[in-house]
Amino acid sequence: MTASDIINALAPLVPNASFEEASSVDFATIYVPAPRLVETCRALRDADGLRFTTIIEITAADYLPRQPRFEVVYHLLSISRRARVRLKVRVGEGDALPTVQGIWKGAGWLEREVWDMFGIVFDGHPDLRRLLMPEDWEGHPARKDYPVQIHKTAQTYEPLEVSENEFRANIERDRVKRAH
Amino acid sequence: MATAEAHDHGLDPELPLLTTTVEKVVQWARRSAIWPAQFGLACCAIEMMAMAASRYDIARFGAEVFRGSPRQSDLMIVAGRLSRKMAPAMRRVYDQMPDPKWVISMGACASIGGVFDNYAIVQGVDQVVPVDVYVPGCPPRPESLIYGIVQLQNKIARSRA
Amino acid sequence: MAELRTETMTVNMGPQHPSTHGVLRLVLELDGEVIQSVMPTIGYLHTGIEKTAEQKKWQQVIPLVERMDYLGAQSNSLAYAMAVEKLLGLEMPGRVKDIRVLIAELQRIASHLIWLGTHAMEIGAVSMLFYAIRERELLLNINELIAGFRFFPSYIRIGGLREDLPRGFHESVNAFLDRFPAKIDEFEGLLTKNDIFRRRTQGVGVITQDDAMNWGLVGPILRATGSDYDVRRYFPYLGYETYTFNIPTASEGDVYARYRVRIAEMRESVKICKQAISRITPSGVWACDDPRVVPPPKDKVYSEMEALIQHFLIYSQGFTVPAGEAYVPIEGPRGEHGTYIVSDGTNRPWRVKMRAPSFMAIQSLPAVVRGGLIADVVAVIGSTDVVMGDCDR
Amino acid sequence: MDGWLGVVIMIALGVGFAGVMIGLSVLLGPRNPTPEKLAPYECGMPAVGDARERHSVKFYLVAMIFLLFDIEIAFLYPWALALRDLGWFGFGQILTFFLILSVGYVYVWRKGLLDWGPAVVRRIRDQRAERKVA
Repeated sequence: MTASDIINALAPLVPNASFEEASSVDFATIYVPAPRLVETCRALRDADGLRFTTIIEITAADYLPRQPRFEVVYHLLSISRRARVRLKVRVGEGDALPTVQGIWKGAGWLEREVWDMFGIVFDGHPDLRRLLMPEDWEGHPARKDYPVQIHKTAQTYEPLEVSENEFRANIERDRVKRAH
Repeated sequence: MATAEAHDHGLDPELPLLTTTVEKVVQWARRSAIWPAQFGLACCAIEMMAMAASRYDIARFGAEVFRGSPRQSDLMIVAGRLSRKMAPAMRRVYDQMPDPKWVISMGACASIGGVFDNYAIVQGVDQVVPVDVYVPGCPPRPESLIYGIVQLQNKIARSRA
Repeated sequence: MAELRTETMTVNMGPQHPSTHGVLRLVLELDGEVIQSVMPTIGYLHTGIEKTAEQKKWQQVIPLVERMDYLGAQSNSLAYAMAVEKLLGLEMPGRVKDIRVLIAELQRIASHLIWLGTHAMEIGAVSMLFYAIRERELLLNINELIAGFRFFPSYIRIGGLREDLPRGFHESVNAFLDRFPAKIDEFEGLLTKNDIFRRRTQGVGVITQDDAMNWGLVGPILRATGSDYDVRRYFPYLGYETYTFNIPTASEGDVYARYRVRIAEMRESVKICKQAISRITPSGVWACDDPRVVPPPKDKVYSEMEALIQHFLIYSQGFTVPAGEAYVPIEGPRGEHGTYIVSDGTNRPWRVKMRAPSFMAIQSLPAVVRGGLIADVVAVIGSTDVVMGDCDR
Repeated sequence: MDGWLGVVIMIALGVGFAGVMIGLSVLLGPRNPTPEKLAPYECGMPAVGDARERHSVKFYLVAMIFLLFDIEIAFLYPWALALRDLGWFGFGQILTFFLILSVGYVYVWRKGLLDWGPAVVRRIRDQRAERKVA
C-alpha cells in the first residue's frame, strides 16, 4: 500500500486536508497537518480500506537548526491489510499536538515519553507527566541543545514517609495542563 | 557529595572481654554466610542469576541465599547501571540493611558509569553508597563476580570485628 | 457477606522487588487482597541510550543498542544493523542472512529460557530457574565460540558479521539442537499439566485480541489471543519465507495461553535453527562487498597499502550513511523490535529510537490486572516477559 | 512423675538454644539505629501511608474461623488418647461435637467467608457487571 494509495483513500474521509507524500526507503510516509491529526488517525483506524488498528510507536526527532524544530512520528500497522504507514507531523517549539490516546490506548505512555524527552505538550492527554525522568527534573534531555553529560552529583534525599493524600497531591501537581 | 562515611563494623566497645579468638570466630561466621540482597538492576543481574544457578554455583561460598528484603541481608551487590531516578531508592535500601553490611559494585556501569557517560546514569555508585569491592566487566563473567565475593570475604577476615 | 465499605490500602511494589523483573514500581491500591487500581512508574533504569547513540559513529552504536533489551541482545543489534543497511541500500549475501537467522533464533530461545525460569520461579516452581539457566549456559557457550564473550557478542555488524564462523561451531550448535527438544518436553512435563501452575495461571490476566491490538502488544501476547501476526510471516526479512515453520497461537489470551505460545515458539525456533544450520557452509562469505562499510580481512591489511587505508578510514572516520530515515521491524523474543533511525548524511546517527515491546506491555498492565489478586500481578508481569532495560531505554 | 524429666530437658534445650542465639547477636552485633534504618521498608520508596491502617475485614474473619476450628482439633488430642477406655460412648460424644461444629462450618461456607482466591474476584466481577446492567 503506497503513500499515494493511502492519501487517495483518506481524501474522502478527511476533506480538503493537505497531505504531503514524503520519500522513504521502507514504507508509506505521509506528512499530516497538526490540526487534522486526530481525524486522520480515526479514519486510518476505522476506514475499511485502511484498518490501521495497531499503534506501533510514537516518537519525535529534533532537527534543531531547522524551523519548525520537531517532527513527531507515528508508526501504524494494519494487520488485516499487512500494511504499515508512518505519519509525520511538524511541530514548532512550544506548540501542542492533540492526543490520539482516544483512538489507540497504547498512545498514552508514548506521548508521555515524547513530552518527557522533547517537551512537546499533547492537548487533552489525561495524565501528561514525566515518565522516564524523575518528577522534579528540569529540561527535556533528548533535545539537541541539551548537554549529554550534566555533571551533577546524584541526589539521594527523599522524605521518610509520605501520606496517601500527599502522594496523590504530588501526582496531581506534576500533571501538565495546557496552561503553559 | 554524599560522604562515603565508613560504616563501622565495630563491636560494642564496652565489651573488654573480647579476645582475638572470639573476634576471629565472629569474622569467620560473618564471612562464610554472607547473604546478598536482591538488587539486580540490569544486564549484570542476569549474570548474577547465572552465578547463583547450578553451573557457577555461589552456594560453594555460602552466598546463594538471595534475600528479597534488605532487612535479612548483609551484602548488597549493585548489579547494573544505576540511574539518577533510582539513586534515592538505592540509598534507602542500603540504609535499611542492618549493620554490618558490605557493598559490591558489580560491572563497569555501577563502578564508573560504564559505556553510558550521559545525564541519566550515576557515574559510579560510590557517590551514593560506600563500596567495598569493585568487580570490573560489562557484564562481568560469573567467575569474576565469585572472585569479587571471595576478595570481600578476605577483606572481612582481615578487618576488625 | 454484605459489601462492607473498607478503606483501600496503598502498597508500594517498588523498584527493588524480587518479582518485578527489574526496577519497575507499581503503586497498588488494595481492598484486602483484591486490586482496585495499579499505577506503574518506570524510568528507574532509564539509561539515555538514545542520547548517547547520537554521539557515536554508526558502527559504535551496536554495543549500546545491545544493552537496551539485554535478554534479546542479538535481535536488537540485528534490527539496528538491518535499518542502517536499508538506508545504505546494502543487500546481504545468502550465507550472511542464514547465519543471522540462526543467531536471532538462538537468541530467542535464550530469552525464552530466562523468561520460563523467572516466570515459573515467581509462581512457585523454583527449580525451573535452575533447569532453564542450565540449558541457557549451552547457548552462552555458543556465543563464546563466535565472539569470545558470553553475553553481548556483538557478532552482527552493519554490512554483515564480525568475522567468519569459528571451527567447531556446527558441532556445538547441532549438539544443542539435538539435546534441546527433549529438555522442552521435560520442562512441559513439569509445568503444563501441573495443577498448581494451571490454577495460578488459567483465567488470570486475560487480554482480548482487539485490546492487545489497541494497546500495541504485537508479539507473543497478541498471538496468545488468537491472531497469528508474526513479523517473520507478515513482513518477511532475512529469507524467513524460505523456512518452513508455523506460528504457534492460543485463543484464551491469559497467562497460561502466553506460556503455551512461548513454549511452542521455542520448538519452532529449534526447527528453524536446524534448517538454517544445514544451509550454512562451515566457511564462506561473511559480509557484503561494500568497501566503505566492511573492513578488509586482517592479513590483507598488513600486506597491501589500499587495504590499510581502507581499514584506517573505516575505523577512524567511520562511514557516512545517506540522509533519510528507516525502520525495519523484526520479530524479537518479546514482540516486534525495530530501530527507527534518522540520518543527516554524516558519519553519526541523527536519531536512534528502538521500539520497545516491554514498554507497551507495562502500559497495559493496570487494565489487565485490575480486580485480580496481588499474586496475579506477579503472574501477569512474568507472563508479559518484561525487561526493564528494553522498557526504559 | 518420671515422665516429666524428658519434657523439662526438651524445654530447657529449646529455650537455651534460642536464648544463646539471640543473646549472641545482641551481644556481638553492632548497633547504630539511624532514622532511615528504622523507617518502614517499602521497596526503597518512601512508605505511602503508615503501616497501622484499617485492614480489610476479611483478614480478621479468616483469623477467627481459624481459631474456631483449631480449638476443635485441639479437643481431639485428649479424646484420641483416651479412646480405648471411652469406647462407643466416647465416639458418640465426639460425633455430636463434630455435628455441632459442622453446622457452623456450613454456615461459614455458604456465607462466602471461605472463598478467598479467584472465587472472590469472580464474584466481585459479577456484582460489578450486574450493577452495570441494572
